[in-house]
Amino acid sequence: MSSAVLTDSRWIARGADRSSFSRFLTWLAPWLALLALGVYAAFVCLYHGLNQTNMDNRFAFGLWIFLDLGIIALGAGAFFTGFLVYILKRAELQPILNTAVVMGFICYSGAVAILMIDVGQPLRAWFTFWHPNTHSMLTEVTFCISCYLLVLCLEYIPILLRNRQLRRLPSFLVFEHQLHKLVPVLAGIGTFLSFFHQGSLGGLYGVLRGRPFAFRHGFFIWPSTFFLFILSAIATGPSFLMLVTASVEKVTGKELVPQDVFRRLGFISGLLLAIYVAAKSIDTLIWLNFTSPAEGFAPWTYYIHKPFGTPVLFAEIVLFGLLPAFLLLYRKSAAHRGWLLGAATLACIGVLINRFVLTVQTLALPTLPFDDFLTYTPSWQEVASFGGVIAYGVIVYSLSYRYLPLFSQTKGESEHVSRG
Amino acid sequence: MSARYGMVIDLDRCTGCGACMLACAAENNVPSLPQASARTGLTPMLVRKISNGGEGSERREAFIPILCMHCEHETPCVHVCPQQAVEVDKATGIVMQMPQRCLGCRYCMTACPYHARYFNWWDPAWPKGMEKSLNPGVAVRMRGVVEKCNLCHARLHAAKEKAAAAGKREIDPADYIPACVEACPTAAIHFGNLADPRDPVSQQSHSPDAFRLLEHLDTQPKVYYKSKEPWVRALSEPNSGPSMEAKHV
Amino acid sequence: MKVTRRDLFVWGAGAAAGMVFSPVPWKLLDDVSIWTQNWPWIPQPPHGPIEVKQSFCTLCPQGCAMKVKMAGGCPVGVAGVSGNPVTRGALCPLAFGVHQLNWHPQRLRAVRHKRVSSSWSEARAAFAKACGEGPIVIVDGRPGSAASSVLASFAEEQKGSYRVALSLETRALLPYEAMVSPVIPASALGYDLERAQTIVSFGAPLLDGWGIPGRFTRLWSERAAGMSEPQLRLIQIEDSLSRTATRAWRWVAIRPGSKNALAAGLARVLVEEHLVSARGPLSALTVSDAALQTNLSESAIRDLARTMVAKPPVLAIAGDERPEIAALNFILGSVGSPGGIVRRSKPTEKYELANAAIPNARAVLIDASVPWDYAPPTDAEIFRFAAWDGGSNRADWLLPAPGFLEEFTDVNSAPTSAVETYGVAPQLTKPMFEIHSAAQFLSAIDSSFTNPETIIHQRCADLFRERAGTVYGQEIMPVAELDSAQKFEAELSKAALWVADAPKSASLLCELKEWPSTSPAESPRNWSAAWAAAVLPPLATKLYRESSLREAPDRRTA
Amino acid sequence: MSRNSLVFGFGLAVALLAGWVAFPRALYSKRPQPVEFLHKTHAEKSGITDCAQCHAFRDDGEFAGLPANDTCAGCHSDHIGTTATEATLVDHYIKSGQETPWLVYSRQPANVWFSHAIHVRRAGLACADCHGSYGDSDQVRVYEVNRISGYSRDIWGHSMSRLDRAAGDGMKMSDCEDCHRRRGIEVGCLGCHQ
Amino acid sequence: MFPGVDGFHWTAGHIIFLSLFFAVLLTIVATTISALLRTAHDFHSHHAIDLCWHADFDDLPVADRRCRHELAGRLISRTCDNAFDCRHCEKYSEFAVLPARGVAHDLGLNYSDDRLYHRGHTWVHPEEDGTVTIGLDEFADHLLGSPDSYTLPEIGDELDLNQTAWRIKRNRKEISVRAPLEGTVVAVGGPKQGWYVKLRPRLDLRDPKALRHLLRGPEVNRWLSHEIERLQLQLRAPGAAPTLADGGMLQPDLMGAMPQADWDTVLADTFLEA
Repeated sequence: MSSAVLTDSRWIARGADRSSFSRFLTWLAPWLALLALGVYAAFVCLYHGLNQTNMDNRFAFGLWIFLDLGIIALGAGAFFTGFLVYILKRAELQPILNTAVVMGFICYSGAVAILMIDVGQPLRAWFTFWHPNTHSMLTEVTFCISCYLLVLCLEYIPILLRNRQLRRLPSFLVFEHQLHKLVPVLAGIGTFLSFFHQGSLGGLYGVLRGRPFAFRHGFFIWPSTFFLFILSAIATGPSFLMLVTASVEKVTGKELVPQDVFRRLGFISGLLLAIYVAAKSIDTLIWLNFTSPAEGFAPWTYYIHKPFGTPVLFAEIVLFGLLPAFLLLYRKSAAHRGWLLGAATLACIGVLINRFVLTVQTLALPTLPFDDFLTYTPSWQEVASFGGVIAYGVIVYSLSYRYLPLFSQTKGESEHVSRG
Repeated sequence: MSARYGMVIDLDRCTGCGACMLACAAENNVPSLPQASARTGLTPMLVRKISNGGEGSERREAFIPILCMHCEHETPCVHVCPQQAVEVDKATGIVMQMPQRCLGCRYCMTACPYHARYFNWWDPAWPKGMEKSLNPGVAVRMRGVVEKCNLCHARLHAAKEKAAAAGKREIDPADYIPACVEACPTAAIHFGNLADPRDPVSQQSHSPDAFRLLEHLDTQPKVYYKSKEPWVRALSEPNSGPSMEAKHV
Repeated sequence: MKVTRRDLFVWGAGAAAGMVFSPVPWKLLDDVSIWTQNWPWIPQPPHGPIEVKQSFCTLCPQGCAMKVKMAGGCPVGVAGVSGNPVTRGALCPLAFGVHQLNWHPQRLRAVRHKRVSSSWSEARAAFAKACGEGPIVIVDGRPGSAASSVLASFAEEQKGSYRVALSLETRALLPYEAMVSPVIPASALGYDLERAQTIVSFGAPLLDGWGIPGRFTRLWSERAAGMSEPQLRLIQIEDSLSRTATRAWRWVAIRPGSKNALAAGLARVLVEEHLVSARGPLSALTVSDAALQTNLSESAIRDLARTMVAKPPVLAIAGDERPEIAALNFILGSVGSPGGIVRRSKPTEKYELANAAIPNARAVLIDASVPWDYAPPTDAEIFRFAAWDGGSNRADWLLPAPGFLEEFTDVNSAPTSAVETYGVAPQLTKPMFEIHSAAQFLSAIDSSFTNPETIIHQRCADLFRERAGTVYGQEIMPVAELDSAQKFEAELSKAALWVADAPKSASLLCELKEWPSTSPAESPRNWSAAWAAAVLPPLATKLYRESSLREAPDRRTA
Repeated sequence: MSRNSLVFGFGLAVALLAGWVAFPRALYSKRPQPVEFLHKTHAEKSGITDCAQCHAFRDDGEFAGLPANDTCAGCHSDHIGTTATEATLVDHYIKSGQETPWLVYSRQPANVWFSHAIHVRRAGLACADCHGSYGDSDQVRVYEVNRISGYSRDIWGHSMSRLDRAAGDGMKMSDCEDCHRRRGIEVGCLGCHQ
Repeated sequence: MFPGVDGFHWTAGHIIFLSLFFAVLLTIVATTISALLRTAHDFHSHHAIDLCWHADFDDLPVADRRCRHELAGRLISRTCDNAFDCRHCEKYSEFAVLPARGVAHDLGLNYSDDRLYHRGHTWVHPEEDGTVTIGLDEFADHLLGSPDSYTLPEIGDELDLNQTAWRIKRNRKEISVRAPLEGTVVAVGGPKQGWYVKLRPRLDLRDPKALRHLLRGPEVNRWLSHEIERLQLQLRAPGAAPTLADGGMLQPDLMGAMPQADWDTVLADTFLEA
């Protein structure tokens, strides 16, 4: 009898093959521990203030901003898949749509949570809405991210309401049905919002006239990094989605989506990555030869500081840009799952390097002639609170995978037919 | 007529004594927290040592006070603040930081090329009773906000009130002198209205010895420096610092 | 009617909708953000009417004039007094934080006997007992003040000795005592910086608060700073690029410990090349010996000597007690001439120095004006007055003395001053604890002593009687034009400064019998160590820590 | 469905009632003034008609705010009448030399800089324009303090919604701004904050 | 944010930015409100019940969605695409004319020809007074044994087709039994009289279509044998060959006999729970 009590099978969708509850708890336990540590670290930072971090007046942005930018870039798979499925009607990507939404929700809610710890006065953060400075890229980011998080919540609700127990409440099920019908509208709004905030995150640094390493000219009010960020985000978003799905397949030992979905994602990622690498190279050349000299700087002096030398530039553009683009597009490597996933990993690392360079390296470099090159090591509070966000992501994803219909068309669950 | 308050700092006269730093901190109720270090401290006025990079008797050193430059053009911090906690005061040209509005995102700190902005990493605190020695004209900032030099605006307020009490519209320039200017024992810091061509400070700013830091960024700082020594004047050029090359090449 | 789960749900939805249209979320949002602007644990500045008063800083012997902003009876800000002819509106950096010193955590609040709390009556009893048992020594840091005369006469009464701990600047003048006649104590000598055209500093931290902060820095900034051909040439001879060396017209980098050799070498060049008219005994050291020791070339020394005398008057200043430099000044003819070493006031008695051995003393009483790091060379019982506990030094009795502006006292000429000055520092703040100055303590033991207030009153009357000098207050008034002694004293009580007329003749009779053979080892000391207060203002500690401008003084970093 | 509407409406009503009636009472705590001072009585008995006779400017143009006990002591150096509040004033404050700790309805936080000299002497505003008319009040107004922000209720004003507030009710930043906007005065943040 | 609030400026950038923001926000809010209103409308028009059933039906395994005509042997294989709603099935008449080829064989369960069966394991018995009696079938009885509790509807309650008619608890598991017919409850039978519910149907039973969605005759047998087959698969020990505890016959009170089995799945499949 007791074994019957300790089960969650009532909550698991009919016919879905899930591991036993105790095994699931064993899987969750370390992540819950990490989450608890993260929550404690966040509490410490909120209670005592940001002196708990190793950030300082020069390194005013640290690990958190870099990782925020990173996970928001990787979370771009959500809006981009929605855009492909609902706006461009690429129905073949339908099987990963739900998982894309959940990933997006995790990335954005995690990023917003970190931002709330990262600002010195979270209780006053709403001032941005009441007294917005429309010239600031950060205002645009704040507005778009909050709206988009709202959209992601709304997109997540239909998936959530499909839970076996929740759907038993008729009002939930009907609401889910009606909301689901309106999801294309949300996907459209999401695309619009994401386009702007992904760009504005790039613009955040591109507009910094005072940081010649990051400063870029651009189009109208948008520096070139605005467009590069959008491109790199939509190029790596599908790759990250692919990686997450493949990891879930590996962990669960099931084939969750058809192989051709992977190939399709790989192709899209590769194509966009190729365009991005080309654009990034042109941008770098323009910056090296025109933008920076016009500001009076010899750009190569930025690369004299170890460890942020030219190898980082090479890695960002060639090793983690051009190479994965080639691997994703070249028919023979793209046909091989291992190569495909390897290339996707490289692409994701590439976008992280890009975000790292634009945040951490920009701040580390001196601007005044008598400045020093500075480095900074995050404190355990910073690392732990971010670890907490990772754990939060894994837990939310695990719960979603276990209790919600994330992958509706799968071979292992072939009896299950999606209603499309 | 609106004023454009600015400074000309004669680096040849600066002995690096630090009186300006202390006077500034005292005037603006900056806490002297024992936890703070050089990287997390609060020094709205910070004197830094510069050198020509020479060795032995070839070595030359000078001191340069760094404060908010009150950039006039495309003020980097003003444009980035998401909630208008920074503004350029129209009447005075002072770049104003409003700690009560600030949410502590620190974007302005990354935007400022002069590193003249400081974050309150800690709650301000003084030994018991010492709060009685705080300057009543300046509100103590709370932790989690950015602050910087506001050109001792409490003194501007006092001057305004004095003028109003006397029924005058314009303040007497002698009533508004920032604490660092007043404290400098060698009178190296000159403060005045750059918009007034008769103001000696305005005239000095056009001297061939005058320069501004990172002038090529075109932020048009209202803090000018002045030196007869060419190696000091070379600071106005980017990537010029011999110290930088000496250290890192 | 049964309440179902659905009802709760619908009720909640209705309540949520209602909340949106009620002030609750919006007002809370607003109030919570206002709360963050007024966190109750953030200290609030004092309320109350603001007044600006004047006084003198008594934390070191320089006695700089300062304007003190007061709010609600507390000092809340300090600034220089531009009308003061000595400081000319300048102060040392530490001064800008002194108004916070009275609340320093290391403030002495009660009498302590061997680190244990005690009381004034016990301290008085212990000192009275010591007076009865043997000779006592009283050490003073600011000789010549009204309080000093109480200390000196008490020591005399008790058959003890009165000694002084002189400032570095005054100690640098000690070698001249032996050179001039009639004997003039070092504390009556000064430097006529204003008229010097060339100043050769042997490691003296001239731009670092040396002498009266402000006096030399103002002079330098007006006549030397940034000028390719300055009116005042400052030549700094020092082994390292100190702050003064950085800003000097010429920095002569020499090997550490070779200042005496360079002085001897320079003297030789001056005499041999007939660059000076004076003749005097020379050191046995040849120019090439000096070159070898200083690591300068022989021609560099000769050049330096020629440069020195190119623009007279020339004044050599030593950073510490250094007879060789005095000898060099003698060779240069700078002793007793305008722009050189001058007599400031009438010859007075020579003081016994505090660093001489103190044998057979029963007790040593150290006044609060003595720098904290002075440790008497004795094992007698030590009664130490101090406003702040500096930590490491031995004291059997720690007696809380008045802190910043808590005492009515007088201020004499600063150590390097070329003219005699007198000022009265009014008490601006009420003491927060039971504190007594050493003079008050002694008066309480033996009430026959005149208290310092009466002495100050007496001095004012004496000065007025001479009808000489000028009073620098709100306006500048020659004493001769003042109506009464009361008016004179009233002006001084508002922290006006009396300045004596410049001595008519600066010349001194002096003689150098032989080139001094040795001099004490260099004592590299931080300028702030000359300060009498045992602790630094918290803001100065902040400056030390948060800027790379100054290295923290070793013992004062707390 | 109608049951649902009823339940929903009930929830709505409870929330609205709680928000508009109970919440303000819970948010503000009431504090008594140390002494019951009546403007009207003082105006009538002493013939004072001008606020500035007690609420004066100092010589340097700074507004002195509430009069110090010295002013009260002019008449109240000893008991006038037998009321309890009179006893408190005279015995507790005037004779002991301790200033009466008045609760100031219009006290602004430390970060606000407000110059009475500029507003009264230069711009010619009347006291009542901002403070309402106190001179003829014949009872002591309750001082209400916001439990969260610590502000006097006068800052927000007595209207919770602030939509129907009377002139002189409310001293929030937006009230200052409204007045400045009406008069075409632009001061920026620096104008009012310290 | 709004005109009059500090920081608002009548500049083009401001107007564009805020208009876009409010447009986005309005769209999001409008979408949510629209979904809420449509939900309310669905409930108002009784459309919600259909929607729920359709959603549940769509999530049924394919094996559970066999067309009755396949069960009757008229067709080789057909999956129902009309949510078992034979009353509105366009193909019904097309297939119903074909002869039934189902084989009736005894499954050891008491299924009578005068009752009609719903796939949620309930039976319907039309009474002469125009009411119908509905109850739980033998298969379900065998599974549940003696339940811990029954929650029957109250007299006067309206039941809707395929919605929960009554709830049963057994071993802490709650089972919702789907109503085989819409109507008003006129009587209920307790434990003494056997558990049943008597309905006055909403539709006129004289209309031949009124009960057309219920299984009858040979269909019942094929349907049941599929059900038993599925049960065999579900109750077998992992790795063992399909078998029933008593060699083919359903044992009474299977839930009591095999407490460790995956009853969530079994019950869900049996009572057409999604």
